Amino acid sequence: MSTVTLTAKGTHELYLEAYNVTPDAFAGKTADEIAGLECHEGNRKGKLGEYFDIDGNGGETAADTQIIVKGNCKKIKRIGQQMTAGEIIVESDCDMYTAGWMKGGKVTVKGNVDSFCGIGMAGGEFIVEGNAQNYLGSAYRGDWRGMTGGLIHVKGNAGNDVATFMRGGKIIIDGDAFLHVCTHGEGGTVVIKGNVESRVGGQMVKGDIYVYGQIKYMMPGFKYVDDVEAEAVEGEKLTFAHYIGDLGERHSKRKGEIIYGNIYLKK
Amino acid sequence: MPKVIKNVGCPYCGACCDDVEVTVSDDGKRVLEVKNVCAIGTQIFMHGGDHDGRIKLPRMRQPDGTMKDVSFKEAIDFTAKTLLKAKKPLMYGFGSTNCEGHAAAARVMERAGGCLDNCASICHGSSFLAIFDNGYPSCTLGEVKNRADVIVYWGSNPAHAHPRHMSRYAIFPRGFFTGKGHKSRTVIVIDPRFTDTGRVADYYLQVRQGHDYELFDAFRMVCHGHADDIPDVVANIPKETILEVAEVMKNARFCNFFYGMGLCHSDGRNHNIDIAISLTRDLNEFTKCTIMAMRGHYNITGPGAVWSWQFGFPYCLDLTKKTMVHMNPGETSSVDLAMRDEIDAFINIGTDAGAHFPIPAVQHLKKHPFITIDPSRNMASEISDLHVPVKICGVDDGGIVYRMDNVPIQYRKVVDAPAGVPSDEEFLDAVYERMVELEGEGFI
Amino acid sequence: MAKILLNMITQRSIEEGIAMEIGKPSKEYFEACSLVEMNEDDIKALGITPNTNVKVTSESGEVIVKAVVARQTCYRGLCHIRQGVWANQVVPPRTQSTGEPQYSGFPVYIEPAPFERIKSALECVQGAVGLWKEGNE
Amino acid sequence: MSDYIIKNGFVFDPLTGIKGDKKDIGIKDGKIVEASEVKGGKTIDASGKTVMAGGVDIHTHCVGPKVNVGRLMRPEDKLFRSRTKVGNTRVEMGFSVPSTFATGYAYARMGYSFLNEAAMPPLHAPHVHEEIRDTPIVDIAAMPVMGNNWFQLEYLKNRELENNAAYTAWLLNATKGFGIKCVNPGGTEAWGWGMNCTTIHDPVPYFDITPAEIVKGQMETNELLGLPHCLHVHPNNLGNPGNYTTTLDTLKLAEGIKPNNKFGRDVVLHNTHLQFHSYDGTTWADFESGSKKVMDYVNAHDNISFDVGFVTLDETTTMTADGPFEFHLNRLNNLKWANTDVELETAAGIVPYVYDKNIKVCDIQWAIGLELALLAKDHMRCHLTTDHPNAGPFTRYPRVIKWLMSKKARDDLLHSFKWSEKVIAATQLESMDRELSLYEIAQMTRAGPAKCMGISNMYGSLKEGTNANIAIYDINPEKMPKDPELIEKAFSETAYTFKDGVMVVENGVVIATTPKYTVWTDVKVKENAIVERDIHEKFAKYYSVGLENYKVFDEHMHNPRAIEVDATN
Repeated sequence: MSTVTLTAKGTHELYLEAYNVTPDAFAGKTADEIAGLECHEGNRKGKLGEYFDIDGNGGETAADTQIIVKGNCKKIKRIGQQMTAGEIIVESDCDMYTAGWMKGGKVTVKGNVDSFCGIGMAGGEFIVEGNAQNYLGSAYRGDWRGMTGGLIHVKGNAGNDVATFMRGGKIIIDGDAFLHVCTHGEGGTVVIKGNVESRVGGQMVKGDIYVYGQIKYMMPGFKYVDDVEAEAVEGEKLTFAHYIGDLGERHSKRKGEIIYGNIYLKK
Repeated sequence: MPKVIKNVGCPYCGACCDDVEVTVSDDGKRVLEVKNVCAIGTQIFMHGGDHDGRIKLPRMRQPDGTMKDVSFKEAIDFTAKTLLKAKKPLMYGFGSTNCEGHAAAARVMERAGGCLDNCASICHGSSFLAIFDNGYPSCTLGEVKNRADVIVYWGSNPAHAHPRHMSRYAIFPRGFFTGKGHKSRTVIVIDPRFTDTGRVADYYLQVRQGHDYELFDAFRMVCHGHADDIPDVVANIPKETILEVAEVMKNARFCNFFYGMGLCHSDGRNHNIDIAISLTRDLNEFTKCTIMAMRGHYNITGPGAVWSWQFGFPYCLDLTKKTMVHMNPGETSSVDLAMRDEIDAFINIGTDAGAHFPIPAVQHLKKHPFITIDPSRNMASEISDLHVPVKICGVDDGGIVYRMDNVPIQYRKVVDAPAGVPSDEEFLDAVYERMVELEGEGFI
Repeated sequence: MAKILLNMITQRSIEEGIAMEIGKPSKEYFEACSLVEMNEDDIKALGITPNTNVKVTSESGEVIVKAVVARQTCYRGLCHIRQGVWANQVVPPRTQSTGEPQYSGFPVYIEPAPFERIKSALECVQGAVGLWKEGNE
Repeated sequence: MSDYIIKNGFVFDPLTGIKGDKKDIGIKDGKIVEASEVKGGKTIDASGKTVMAGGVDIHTHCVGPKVNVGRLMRPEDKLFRSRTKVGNTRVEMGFSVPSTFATGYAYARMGYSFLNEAAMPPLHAPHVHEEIRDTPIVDIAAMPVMGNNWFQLEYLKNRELENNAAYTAWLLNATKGFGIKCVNPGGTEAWGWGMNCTTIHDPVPYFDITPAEIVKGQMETNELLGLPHCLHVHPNNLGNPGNYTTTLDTLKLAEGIKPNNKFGRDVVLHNTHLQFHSYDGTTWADFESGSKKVMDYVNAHDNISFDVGFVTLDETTTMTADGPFEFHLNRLNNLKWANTDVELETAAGIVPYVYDKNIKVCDIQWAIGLELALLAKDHMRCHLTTDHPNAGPFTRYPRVIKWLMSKKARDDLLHSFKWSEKVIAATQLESMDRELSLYEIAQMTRAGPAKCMGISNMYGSLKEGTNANIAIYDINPEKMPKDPELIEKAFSETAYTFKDGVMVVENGVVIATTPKYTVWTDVKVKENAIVERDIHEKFAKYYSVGLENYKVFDEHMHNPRAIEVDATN
């Protein structure tokens, strides 16, 4: 595994769109070549070298390329976008679309991330040690194919629209979430260890949501059926009140049985 | 002799009444009288043409804070240079601009490499997000007039926002299959306030503010055979009322939902509309059902149409790459761009961001060059570095506008603008030409 | 006199529409928009009579407006300032990443301010960006 | 404007009967001339290349309100799927429903010069004309939809053909439209109440007329007026297993009707996207091809024509004035659904659709399209379309040409399907050896459609005196490539495209634009007081816009080019 270390110089005045900061783009390139990769600050097309000090060469393939991003990345977007393999570690906060449309590999952000992170994710692992804003692991506007695979783990809180149009994969939020969890969900699993304000599972067709804390306003379309024991997160076997829904939404049948979305509320 | 001009479109709300009669003075410069128009529309016509209060020259802010008249040439040059200097300029507004103006603006901003947004961003933008996710089963207003026997106003208050909507299209008119007018229709109003629209309703439901989504879900449960599972009270509405109203909708011959800001502006935003669309779809299993956004300005539907055919997106366009366009409201929307300090120049056109943005957003925008293009003084013009007066579309300029149901209405010019005052299109085309002059070759 | 917590919304009204077209710096606009509409009982709870000035404070700002009984009735706990300059002094700019500020449904504290002056539209906006001077009207 | 001589190309021009001869073509003042007439013009070396007239698309949804809703409602159709702009053109956005700029440039790159927008809701005509203005390079005509119009339902029910003709002439003038289009005749009006007409004998609610009466009446009206194009029909019961019977019933309505026009048109009925109407079987489970049954009829009757509507196996956006069909489709795939019912006139629905090659039904649909074209005996009456964007985006025409010209290309794909055996059993494609020639492709893509639309004096031909719309493809008929992919490549990006004598594309890159025209049909009819009164009455009572604002204003038309028709006798 080769490591490329980027240190943000903080020379951008507006937001920097660093869509080429991925193991895929860095693979097979020297530090100098990486410095020549394109990025955008508003309508000014720039090169990564203008905005980052770059140390180390990329590995032969994406899978054996590791990228460590240092310095203040709070105003840098699109790190890890569409990556398929390898690893990125961001040591500060970073902005939108981090790990967006990710297919494989691993991204770790040690600070907070803004909105639309992990959007359209298909595989890999995305870890946020701080908080995430809105539309975590959601779908791009209009796309009915939201998160389809992979794991997102946010150690802090998340905002609204977690996992909209989710179809697969897993999202774990250690803290609270706000409105709209798994809206239009068609599969996958969301675990929220804190509280949620409301609209959990609205228009949900299929999928599982576990909430350890309180849901302030439950959707009318969810109906209590039974208590179950389940292991939402490995090694944490707990008892949950099991609700099915959204009874206002369409549901398909499998072997004569209607498949509902599920909310598991910790007892 | 004063001249009467008929079939004039009204430049106020999205109902786009096109039966206005305007009497203009002998010299064609002043409006003397208007007929078939609401109280608000009347005011607009009275402000057109050449009169004392009309601003006729651009005004540039001086170092001491005062405004000084400058030539249009200077204004064009300043605007072109501001755009070219900026890394990410934003042009926002377009509620009262014709479609020709929207197209001209698009050309300017594509060349400048900036963001382009319209008032839907803070108004019916939620509707666009819902349409992206769930579609839009709708119809034209004439269908409502001729067929609809159940009308639902949800989170909208036409008595105040679209004064002639109920009489022209929805409740009172006698259409082909609705010959008895009001008597052949059942009106349902759902709103947290008992509005003036609520007063004409057969059913008024005082929904708990911010909980429309849950109420929609309850109606959908009825459609999906789960009426029994509805809790006793949803969003302050008792279960019996929900069941009764759901039956009215299901047994309609033709049901239409008109919804407004009550859904767009409250918690969940687009999801409130998204689920309304789902309910509309569900009801089509029982009857015919359509839904329509009560669009605010007379041509706020226009930029959504023009930019969709030019770029594929109705609003919140990020053209900074110049080779492709990106859109994602929440990021590329004006208020978010402002609050996050993503942009470095602001042009306010045909709207008043100064009055209608939350004040912290205005404060952020004001950190950068700030230009207003608008016929009259407003809050944005009064904090601008440059204010460019233009013609009023629908009064002293014609052009195509799109009604709330996407029907194009061809507007007429009724009076002459003061000499030398350009239309939005003319001003923006001049800015484009100036940019080409400063930079070289234009688009083919 | 007391301080109460209400849920605020801001919407269009015909009075605001007419006044806006007359002009935002006009007296008509001032009279149409610089007021907060409330439930009668909430006004009583404030310990004031209708048409008394109040201070409205939200997470993002504060504004002085006149408290009136809503003709288009608000239920208890809900209040309304017509859309425009005064409402936007307190509307939170947070958008839930949709582009739309929180115009409807945000908490505000309302407290009587009978001796405070209601600012003009121009003073509100120009004041916020450091351009306000006496005589600007 | 420069003059040109295009030298040594292999020319295919069915309208003048040229079948791949080496011939020089001259361009002078924007028109095609005898090469010897060009003095001092630029020379284009077309040796080893194929020269055809500019392409003519008889049925595409390229501009207008429902196309635009398709663009608006699908941001994901742009995400990572748009072409990155080169040169100083406007940006090009979108895959299945491209922006106007993307549409014009892409058609020009494929060598097309004329498009027929297949469905214009009359009420939305100004919108259509605005989009025409913003679609560069290609000339466009638009057909107002008239299969569910209240005026016409009443006239045709009462068999008032003259009144119907007078109204039709008025409507073409009001909308600046080109010809008569019927979509799901009667069924779309029924959709106003959530219903449909699935056979040609289902009565239309309230109006008490049948689709058969509508189609027949409109055909007669068309010939009474002598319009350039024939009646253009999207029959009832689109997209359902077993619907080939409805199609045959519809086609039979043309029996005995003779063309009457001065534009060289031989047919009286054009069945659009026949692929969607050639389905056999009773359910999706036993769904199979009905192409042979339909083509046996079509081949035996020379007063009808059709375009195919090839399924291209892409993710696309379906859109049609067949409102009930789109609702039905949405119930099948559960994706987003847009609908617009247009007062007194029509409706439209839009649903995204994924033609997945791992789904048997999609593959059978793909095969049916190819079978229709391979079974056709006369390619002047069989036109290449994808019913853009319904069966696939128009940018896939080159791929369709590859399948039509290469058995290997279609067999390779056929055998790669997950359910290929089932697909083969339900279709005949595997047994078909026919490979179409470049001449037949020229018939399908320019000569045939131009003749059928009555515009062959202006488009679709290299006759002297016609507009210099020329496509030069990098393909050598004497050395046809072994690799079918090269056929697709050659038709995707021309070596050169000329539009009205201007070189607009060079080596697949748009290098210039040129004034483009809006083609419409200006019909003169005798004054008709009854129809005038009816128009005034319906506008006063039932329309939501005023009559004076409904008619397209002259200033909102872009470069009109009127085809004059005198029907006063």
